[in-house]
Amino acid sequence: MAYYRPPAKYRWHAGFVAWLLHRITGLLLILYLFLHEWLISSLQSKSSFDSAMAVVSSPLFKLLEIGLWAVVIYHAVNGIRVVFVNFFHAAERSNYNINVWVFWIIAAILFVIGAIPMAKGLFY
Amino acid sequence: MATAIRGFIDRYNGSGKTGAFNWFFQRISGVILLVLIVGHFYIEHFYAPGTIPTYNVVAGRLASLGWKLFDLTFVIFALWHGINGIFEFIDDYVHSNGWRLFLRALFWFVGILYLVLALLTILPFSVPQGGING
Amino acid sequence: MSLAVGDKIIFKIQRFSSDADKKEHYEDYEVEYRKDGMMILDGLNQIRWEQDGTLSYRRSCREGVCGSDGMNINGINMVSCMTHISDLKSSVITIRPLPGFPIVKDLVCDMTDFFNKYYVVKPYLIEKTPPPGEERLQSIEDRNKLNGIYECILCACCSSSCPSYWADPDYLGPSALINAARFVLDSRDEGKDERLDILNDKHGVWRCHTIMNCIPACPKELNPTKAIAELQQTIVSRKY
Amino acid sequence: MADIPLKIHEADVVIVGSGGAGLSAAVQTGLAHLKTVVISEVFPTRSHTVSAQGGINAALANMDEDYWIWHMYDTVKGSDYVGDQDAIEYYTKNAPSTIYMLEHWGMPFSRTKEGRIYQRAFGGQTRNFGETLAHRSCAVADRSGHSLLHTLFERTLRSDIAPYVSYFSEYYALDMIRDDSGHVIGVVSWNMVDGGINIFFGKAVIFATGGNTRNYRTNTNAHINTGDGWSIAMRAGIPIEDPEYVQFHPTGIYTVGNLITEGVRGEGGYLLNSEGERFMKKYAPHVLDLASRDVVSRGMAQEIREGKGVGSKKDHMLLKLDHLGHDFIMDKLPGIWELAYKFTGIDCTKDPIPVEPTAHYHMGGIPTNRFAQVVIPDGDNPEKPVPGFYAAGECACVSLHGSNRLGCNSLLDLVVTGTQAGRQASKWILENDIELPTPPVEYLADKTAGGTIKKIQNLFDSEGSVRMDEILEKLRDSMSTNMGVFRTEDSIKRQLDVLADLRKKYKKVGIQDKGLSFNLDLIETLELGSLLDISLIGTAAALNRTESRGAHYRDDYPERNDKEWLEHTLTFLNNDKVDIKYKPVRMKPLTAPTFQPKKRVY
Ligand SMILES: Cc1cc2nc3c(=O)[nH]c(=O)nc-3n(C[C@H](O)[C@H](O)[C@H](O)COP(=O)(O)OP(=O)(O)OC[C@H]3O[C@@H](n4cnc5c(N)ncnc54)[C@H](O)[C@@H]3O)c2cc1C
Ligand code: HEM
Ligand code: SF4
Ligand code: F3S
Ligand code: FES
Repeated sequence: MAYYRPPAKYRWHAGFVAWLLHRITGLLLILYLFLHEWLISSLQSKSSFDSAMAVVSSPLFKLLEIGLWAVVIYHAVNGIRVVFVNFFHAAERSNYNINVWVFWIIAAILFVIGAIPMAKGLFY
Repeated sequence: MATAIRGFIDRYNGSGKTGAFNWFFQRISGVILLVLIVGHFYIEHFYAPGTIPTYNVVAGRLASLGWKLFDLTFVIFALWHGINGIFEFIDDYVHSNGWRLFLRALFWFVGILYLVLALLTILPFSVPQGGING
Repeated sequence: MSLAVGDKIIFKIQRFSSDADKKEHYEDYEVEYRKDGMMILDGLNQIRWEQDGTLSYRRSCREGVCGSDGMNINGINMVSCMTHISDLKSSVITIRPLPGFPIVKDLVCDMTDFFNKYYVVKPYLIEKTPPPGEERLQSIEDRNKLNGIYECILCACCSSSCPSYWADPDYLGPSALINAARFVLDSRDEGKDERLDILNDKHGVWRCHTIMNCIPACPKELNPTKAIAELQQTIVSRKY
Repeated sequence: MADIPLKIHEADVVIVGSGGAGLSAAVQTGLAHLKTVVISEVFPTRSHTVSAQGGINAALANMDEDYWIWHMYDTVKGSDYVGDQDAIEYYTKNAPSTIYMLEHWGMPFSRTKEGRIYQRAFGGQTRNFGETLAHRSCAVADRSGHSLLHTLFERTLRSDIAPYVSYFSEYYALDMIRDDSGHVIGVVSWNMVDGGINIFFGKAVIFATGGNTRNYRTNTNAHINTGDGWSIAMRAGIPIEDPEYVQFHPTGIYTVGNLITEGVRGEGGYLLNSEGERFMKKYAPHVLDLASRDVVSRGMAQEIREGKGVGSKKDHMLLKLDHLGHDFIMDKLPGIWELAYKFTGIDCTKDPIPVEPTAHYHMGGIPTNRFAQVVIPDGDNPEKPVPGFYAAGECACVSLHGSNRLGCNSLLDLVVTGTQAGRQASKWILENDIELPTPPVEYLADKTAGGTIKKIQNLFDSEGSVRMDEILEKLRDSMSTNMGVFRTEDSIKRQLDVLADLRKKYKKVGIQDKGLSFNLDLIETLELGSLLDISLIGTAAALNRTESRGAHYRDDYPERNDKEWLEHTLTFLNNDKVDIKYKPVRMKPLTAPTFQPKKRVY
């Protein structure tokens, strides 16, 4: 008899979203690292390095950098939450959902703290 | 039924590749990376907003062995952690043993390549070309 | 939205029969809200008995202890017999079979793989020393370690809600893992090492990404995520 | 409708039913290294044993002094003296070792401070022949049945047994096969998942198909408890013993039937009528609400009859426990709080729970002796074993429970009789050289299963106009009205008429689902047939028994009559006709002195 397995669909909730974002940000980060390293390694002379740096110091790249900071801080803070769940029982039935939000708020605050000096850089 | 299950059990036995170390190290390296990445961002982006990280600035910093070690550790941990993360992906979504093997090998290769690249990039920075002010 | 007796609700049910169909489709049924406290299962029975005898689903105890009737109701896995229609607060209720399993007919899935994974974790007490003539002693504290774990009814709501389980066909899944924890945490069990060796596998405990879909899915209010974390810690501290 | 596929399997032992009884048997046949097939309508851990709450009785004496003979006395008295005393002795004597065995297999019993198995008090359990309350029920919180069933299933997964026991879950037994000499050699079943007839041949067949009170409007039973086992046995010419005794549990939740355990009243809850009166003092002046189940149910039904019922229909009672206090309830009865809240929306720490006497358990069943062999009358011998046929658990009648079962005696029954069935069947197979018939498969299938296949084919082909739910609704309502706690000649005869009518209608029943895969319509329609069968024999037997005993109460004959009726009923069903015979009660225990019938007061 031919059974049939449609693709799985499920209602979103905080933990699910948190994991998905963690995946995506992790992937972005490693891809960025590859790119970043490759770029820098190809700039072995002072002149090429400085001209490249001038480009990446344009406001557009500064904005992208703030985005990078968001990605980093999200991944880092959520990663710490995962460690808390794994080792310190941070996923009781009563709090597992709240915890995700708490860590999201922490991530948002840290993001703003870091983004302010970076945003200042936009106006120099 | 019993034999079918026996075959099933064998899938979970004796593979030798348990994933325990990877899992554990993913957490450890994550926590270490937290320190390193905040440090990295601080030095590159917050410390002196508005300044462009010219070759000289970077090279000046990297002249000290401490910073060299810092950047190297950062790259090594990030590479390890990130590629480990990619292995997680592979285990989740790639189901044929052949593809799994191929992709793992590929990313081992990529990882080592980038490690060498990182060494070649960071180590030469120690000799500022044309002096710090040049 | 609040419901009064006599109101009509729409059940939007995913239909499929492996006899005839290639793809799923949805059918709408009008269900009468006949009494307060009416469960989804009562609504399904109403449809089966009064409107459409071809609708199939599993059910048995109708009080949330046998684990037959896990299904996806408005996007979340639950057992239908313990889900109040009024709690869903919607006039259209979408009912689908448990995600991630092959469908046999309508809301009935093929659970072979789910149970095979349960068998893999050696879900039984392993004894090495012969037991005494009477009962083995166990302190109240040791016994209480099993609370919140031994109540599992194998309804598959948790495993079927887990994106890791959907993605990796070899992942043991939260249900098999919480049942492994049932014995790993039992002070009378003498097979911890062999059981942990099975769990300590890329497709065992390490494939859990703490997604936590499994926590709200469990109708017995157990916590598979926590049980898995417990196992992970046990293995790590045993090794390192 | 496509052709119905056919498949044949062979084994040493075929067990039908994977509840506590079936699994206990499977463990034993597995230990004997016999190829065992367990077929069941549901996956093993979905069997209704999983619902039991209270516990499992054994005189372990973990809480206070206790002896099996006291347990035996209580059981005999509870049975209203129609329990077979040899079997009851065997059963109570073996209870402690049975519990230890379960503990060794991993059952997660609640514990005492000393680390021993925790035991709680339950209705009808006393010390020193009725003197004081006994703590005899070994409990796993309020999930004893769940733990028991899972433990037994887990036991069969261990490597010493697993290779010998195969499960065929979601195979629905249709009929059993007897060869020309009467030897039971197999079972015909329907593969519910993919469709198709599956025939299982075995040297011995064990029936453990569980309870059957789905024929009542409100009942504590699962959807699958429909009396298939009884019906199948009767179609093969085997009688059913004592079907007139139906236990009504006093406190099922009003209209839905889910059980509120006796423990609520044990902890100090009590029943109220519409006038706010604690009416049980009229019916059981000494122990009030803690009298045995038949007495309490009768008291409630009497109040309802007198118009003192609660609600707009004046048809239920209130179980008050809010005076125990919020903290106490949440500590001692959390499961009950949840059930009541889920099913009635009532917070029982504030308001009383609406309850009504609810059909719960059939004391009768397939007649067996204490070796779990099915026994039928043959000439002068009232108990001649049917070769190769064993029965255990709620579907069997040993008879341990006589006319009224005590709380927590059933789980013990499952394990003791199930184990017996497994052991005796193994012994029989290993000691006798039994040959399974080996003619060509088609011929054999035709000879044995031909009628069954035709029946199924007819259902698929028929354009039957009658829907199964009409009949079911009528059956459940009429059984509740006419064959409830109180019966009279009038009501019973009325019910016989209703049943005759329903059975006629059932012949014209049709199914809407004509597919092979998971055809629930087909299964429910077949189950309805079983319900009609068991309702008919129960009603017919109740008409004959002109006395009141245990759960069987006749308004027109309110007294127990030991002179004429100290005997077991045996009902045979031939087409639509019920033949009734009687057989004596085995009053002589194995070693203990006989407990002579006395007036039963609580
Ligand atoms: C709510 C409730 C609470 C209870 N509490 C207690 C208690 O506290 N203490 C106590 O001692 N007793 C209690 N009892 C009684 C006791 O639980 C039951 O009598 C006992 O569980 C019956 O077990 P069994 O193994 O005979 O059958 P079940 O567990 O009912 O199993 C029957 C098996 O037969 C199978 N089956 C049936 N028909 C077919 C068919 N046609 N084809 C294939 N398979 C079939 C089913 O799939 C199932 O596997 C309680 C009962 C109920 C309903
Ligand atoms: C800054 C601190 C960081 C912390 C605390 C952290 C933590 C974690 C943790 C705990 C996981 C495991 C998640 C799981 O198994 O479900 C993880 C996964 C991952 N991390 Fe990080 N990480 C950090 C930085 C980085 C960086 C810099 C990169 C990129 C180079 C990166 C890339 C990844 C990837 C690709 C994954 C896999 C994602 C997945 O499996 O879902 N992480 N991280
Ligand atoms: S853990 Fe909960 S959700 Fe998962 S199978 Fe057990 S009872 Fe069901
Ligand atoms: S949803 Fe899945 S990934 Fe882990 S926490 Fe639950 S098992
Ligand atoms: S029917 Fe048993 S859990 Fe719902």
